[in-house]
Amino acid sequence: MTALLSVRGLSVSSGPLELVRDVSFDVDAGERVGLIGESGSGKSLTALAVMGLLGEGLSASGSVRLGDEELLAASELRQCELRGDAIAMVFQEPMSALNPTRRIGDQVGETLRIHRHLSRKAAERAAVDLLARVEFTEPERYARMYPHELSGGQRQRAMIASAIACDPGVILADEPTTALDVTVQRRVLELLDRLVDEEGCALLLIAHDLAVVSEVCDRVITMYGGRVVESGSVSQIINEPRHPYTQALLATSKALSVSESSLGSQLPSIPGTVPSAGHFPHGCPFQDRCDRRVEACQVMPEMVETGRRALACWNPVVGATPSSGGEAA
Amino acid sequence: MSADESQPSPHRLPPRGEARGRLASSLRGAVSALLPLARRLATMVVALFGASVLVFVVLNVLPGSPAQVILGTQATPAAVRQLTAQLGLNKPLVSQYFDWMGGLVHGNFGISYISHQSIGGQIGQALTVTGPLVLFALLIGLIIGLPLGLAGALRNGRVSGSFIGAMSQLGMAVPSVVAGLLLIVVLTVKLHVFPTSGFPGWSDPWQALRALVLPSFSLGMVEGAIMSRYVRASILEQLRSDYLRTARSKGLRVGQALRRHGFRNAAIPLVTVVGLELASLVVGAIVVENVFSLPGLGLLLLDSVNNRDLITVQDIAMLVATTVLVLNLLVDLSYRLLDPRLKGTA
Amino acid sequence: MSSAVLPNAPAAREVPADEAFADLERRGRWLRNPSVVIGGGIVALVVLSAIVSIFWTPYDPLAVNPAHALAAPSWAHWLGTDEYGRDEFSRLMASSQIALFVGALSVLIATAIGIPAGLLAAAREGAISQVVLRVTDILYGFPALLAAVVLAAAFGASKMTVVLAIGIAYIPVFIRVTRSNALVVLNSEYVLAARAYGRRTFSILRRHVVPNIATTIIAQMSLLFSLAILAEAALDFLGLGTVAPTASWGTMLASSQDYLGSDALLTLWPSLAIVACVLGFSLLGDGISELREARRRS
Amino acid sequence: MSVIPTFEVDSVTKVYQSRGRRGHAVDALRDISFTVAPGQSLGVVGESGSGKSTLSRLLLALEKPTSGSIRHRGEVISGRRERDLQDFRRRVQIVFQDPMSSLDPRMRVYDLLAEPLRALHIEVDEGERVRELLDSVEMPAAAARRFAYQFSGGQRQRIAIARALGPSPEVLIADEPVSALDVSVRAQILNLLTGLVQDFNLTMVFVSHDMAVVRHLCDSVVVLYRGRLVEMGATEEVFEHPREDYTRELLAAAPRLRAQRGLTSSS
Repeated sequence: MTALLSVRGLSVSSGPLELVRDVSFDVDAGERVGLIGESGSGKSLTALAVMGLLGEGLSASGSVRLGDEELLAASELRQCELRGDAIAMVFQEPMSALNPTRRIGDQVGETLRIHRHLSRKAAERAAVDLLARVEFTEPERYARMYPHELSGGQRQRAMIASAIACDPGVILADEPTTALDVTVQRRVLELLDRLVDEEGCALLLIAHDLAVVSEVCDRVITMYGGRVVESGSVSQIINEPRHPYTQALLATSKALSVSESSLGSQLPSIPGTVPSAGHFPHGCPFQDRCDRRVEACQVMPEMVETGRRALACWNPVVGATPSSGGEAA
Repeated sequence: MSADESQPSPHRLPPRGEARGRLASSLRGAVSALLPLARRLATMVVALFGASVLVFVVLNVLPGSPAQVILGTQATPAAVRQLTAQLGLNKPLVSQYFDWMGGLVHGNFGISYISHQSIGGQIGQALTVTGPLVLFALLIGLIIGLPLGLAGALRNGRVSGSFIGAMSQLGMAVPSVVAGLLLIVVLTVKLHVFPTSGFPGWSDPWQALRALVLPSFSLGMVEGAIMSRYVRASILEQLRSDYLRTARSKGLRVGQALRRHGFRNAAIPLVTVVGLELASLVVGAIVVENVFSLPGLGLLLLDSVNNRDLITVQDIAMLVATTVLVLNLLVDLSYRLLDPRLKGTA
Repeated sequence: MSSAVLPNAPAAREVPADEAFADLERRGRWLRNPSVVIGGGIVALVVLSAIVSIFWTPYDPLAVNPAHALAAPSWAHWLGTDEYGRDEFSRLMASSQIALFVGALSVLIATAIGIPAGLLAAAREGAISQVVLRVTDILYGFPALLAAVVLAAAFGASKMTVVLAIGIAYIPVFIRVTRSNALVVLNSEYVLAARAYGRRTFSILRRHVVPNIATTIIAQMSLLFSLAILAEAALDFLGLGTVAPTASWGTMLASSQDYLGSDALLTLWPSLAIVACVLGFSLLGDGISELREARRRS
Repeated sequence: MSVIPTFEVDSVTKVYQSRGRRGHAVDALRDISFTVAPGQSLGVVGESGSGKSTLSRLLLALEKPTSGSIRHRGEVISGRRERDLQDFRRRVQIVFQDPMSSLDPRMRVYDLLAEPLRALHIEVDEGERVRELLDSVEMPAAAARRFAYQFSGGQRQRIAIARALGPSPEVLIADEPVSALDVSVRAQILNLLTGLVQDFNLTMVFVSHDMAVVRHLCDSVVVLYRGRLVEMGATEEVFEHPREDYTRELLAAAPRLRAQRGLTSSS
């Protein structure tokens, strides 16, 4: 099976600073992949590079293939034909990502006007249907509203409606629920989950929260310091993380849970600070904070793939289930 | 405080009386849409009143009577007293103020001490020159500023963009006096393309327009330079906005996205700029008319100052101040029309 | 004080980069900004020429010499002479005194009133703020030129009416700039924190608001300085400011009007001086704003 | 011996006369009552619009309730003049959510930490105290010479915590102190807070939207929804046996780690 979206050796740089380095991953048709990482890890830039929407001063190299088309080398015209049609994106801040001076219906139907050449009237009607699909109870009324008249969750649902308008093969969702309240986040995630199922499209969900990704996705890619450090199925990553960073993240995540009391105990934590974008150490980006560091870490470890699992570490965690915070205390 | 009201699930806290709430809120909506408008109008009336008091007080507190000025130093005290009474200048200042204001409100600008002509008529005559001058200058400013600013934004970070930036920076530093004099030197004195100065009147529209070309350019070029900087900043902001990126993620090319999503939003701050520019053009016309000896409001104002024709000065100052304040008001209101977020805000 | 709290987070002790180096880099950023360098250079030149002209000019800028009237540029008179045979270069130098005097004093008046009023309007909601804003509205009706005409009509033309007019016209600008920037600071969390440890409004204005809005205000001052010089030149040109025979760029322009056909250079010199000086101050102001923006983004 | 509560919040209502787009009054808090005992760690949980930030400002006496009263150690603090609050201000300190915006960008860390000492007229050797404070949050003394923006998010929050510790407070109000931080540094800061609360025997009011963090840090919890207190009780009790639907919904909504994809549809 060939991948629907295939990223190979993708790098994004701003002048001399490399913000994303040699990132490779695949997303199959209908597959849901989670991309996790912290601020500065390069996860959002990776998505923007795939969309061809990097901001001024940023440039991408490597290869991004959608089906059998190379996107990075494609003409701007061709990229525009694909954007919104074959590949769509949902952004983090639904307030600023929607145009404040245009009505919701107008913005939701726009994709159809661009790619299906619908008339204004027809796009308007289609937008109302789309709003109904993302669970607006009075779609006609909301279609006539402006973004500021909607709540955060409603805005994000409208964004999703616009993304699914042309039945894209892949949806990239960049922290779609980070700006939302917990209960609203749940609702938006459920909606996204259902729509992706119905549409049968692939999803690349970018998040900083491993739990969110584990609920929605089949597979997880972990990024740190502009690189992919580990990837695998959700169960592989949750049950046997092999990269020390993934493992530590997971340990914290498990210790901090709504369903288990840990009152007053020390949480397993990762020492040090997150390297800021572009200012990564030589070799493995995690070495400064890693308790499994060895001499070899000063050289960047190669990405080793075994089946659908990949890892870039000289001294990976082996066997056994991760201790849930054993080394704390 | 915007509560996230994404359709509360049924078990949430008790709903308020839905229907009653909606009726009340639509009523409130109507009131709250008009109230700020009324409030804004009221503040302008207050500002106009304040401005008129200011003008009146400054021009009437000085020692020495206008009658003395008019009649000259040789005049007998009796003659001065008589003229003072005739002009109504022996009344208390407050009633003089209300006489003046009352006249203005009814469109009666009074009679000049000096020329004994109706000031209203003189101002009307002058406006036939100043009005077109300001409009042409604005047009020139827009014609220069809009494309230059747009190009500057689209070429940002390239050499051509920096060049455009430098040119507008330079343009802003050239006062209209300098621009006017240099245009005269080059186009009139050396190349004889345009008439030097003066105004032939509108009886010959072609000659009248010719006489207005250089003044309009010297006034408009500077404003164009200023405008281009605002346009550039405004478009750049749009280009960097999240929603423009969203538009592009839907498959629009940069230019299309800018046209569909950027221009309207960019126009919002630009309306302010155009309004303020118009105000500064009205004031700038005072200078340019003097460079080119155009018989407009500026020349009339300056002549009145030199002749100590204070009523005329008072009238024109008030007229200009009113124009500026009304333009400010219009800018405010148009903001509200263009930006749906501001509907009904104070 | 125990430090046994966090056994597994020693690397938090690491501090980025070196002290002195960071300070140097901050200074270096100023010198790498072309607007600041060019603008600052021009401003320095103007200030220098104004200072020197107090003690020395090649010729007395007021000395009439009919024999050398309207002379072309030469070694004796670098920029030639005017219709009375006065040395153009000396007059340009002397004029820079007036430009700087008017610019500095009017900006001083505007800031001395505008900044405190703006701070007050920001710190005290309600009646005081309303009064300040209404006064601002009124003053907005009187741009510098109009204010100058009214004042000249009332008190006669002089350097001081120009200063006063420009100063008054810029008061509302400073009120608005100060108020809006101060409001941003006053609504920040660090001010909330300061209030939580007992700082009162006045200390907050002094310790937090003023330092944080200073750069913006200085940039605005530089920009308005350039506009003041523009206005001063226009007013002098109209005969509403500095009166002949005192040399100022505006009066030089006015008298050059009669020689546009024969001696265009008489128009050119003061024009160049005005443009350069205005450019200098506005570039400097722009540069300061740019640096502030850059710092805020980083 | 009867213990005087650290805070007694008695039927507090706060209404903002909003000048916003709808121009009507906004109920930020409605009829809230609870007490905080010395040594207690109270979690205040709610989503945006719940009024939790308003509550933290009221507890700090930075704003006055529209009706009702707040007592600290038996004395009413709401509506008191600033000069009468000196003692209160020494005893109650706050840490905000975003350590960048809660630290003045124009001040060096030394001044940031010394400011509360100066403002509250605390007689100490300033330099010595600053070093001590930095040490208690695991920061090197050299940090004093730098500006806040020269540090990472986690380090900045350490500085903000050090500032709050300056006056040796008895009560720490923490308003979402870890939600702006990266996942991998969040645990550091939570551990630091846990340690400090134990070491200095602090009473803590911890305002958060994150149920998991509240469960980890707090022994009792108050749940707010749109300005109303919907549930309160011991943390274990509330988390294990929530009585209100809204609390249940909040708990169900929190994302959970799963080895196999699947969202529980919140019924």
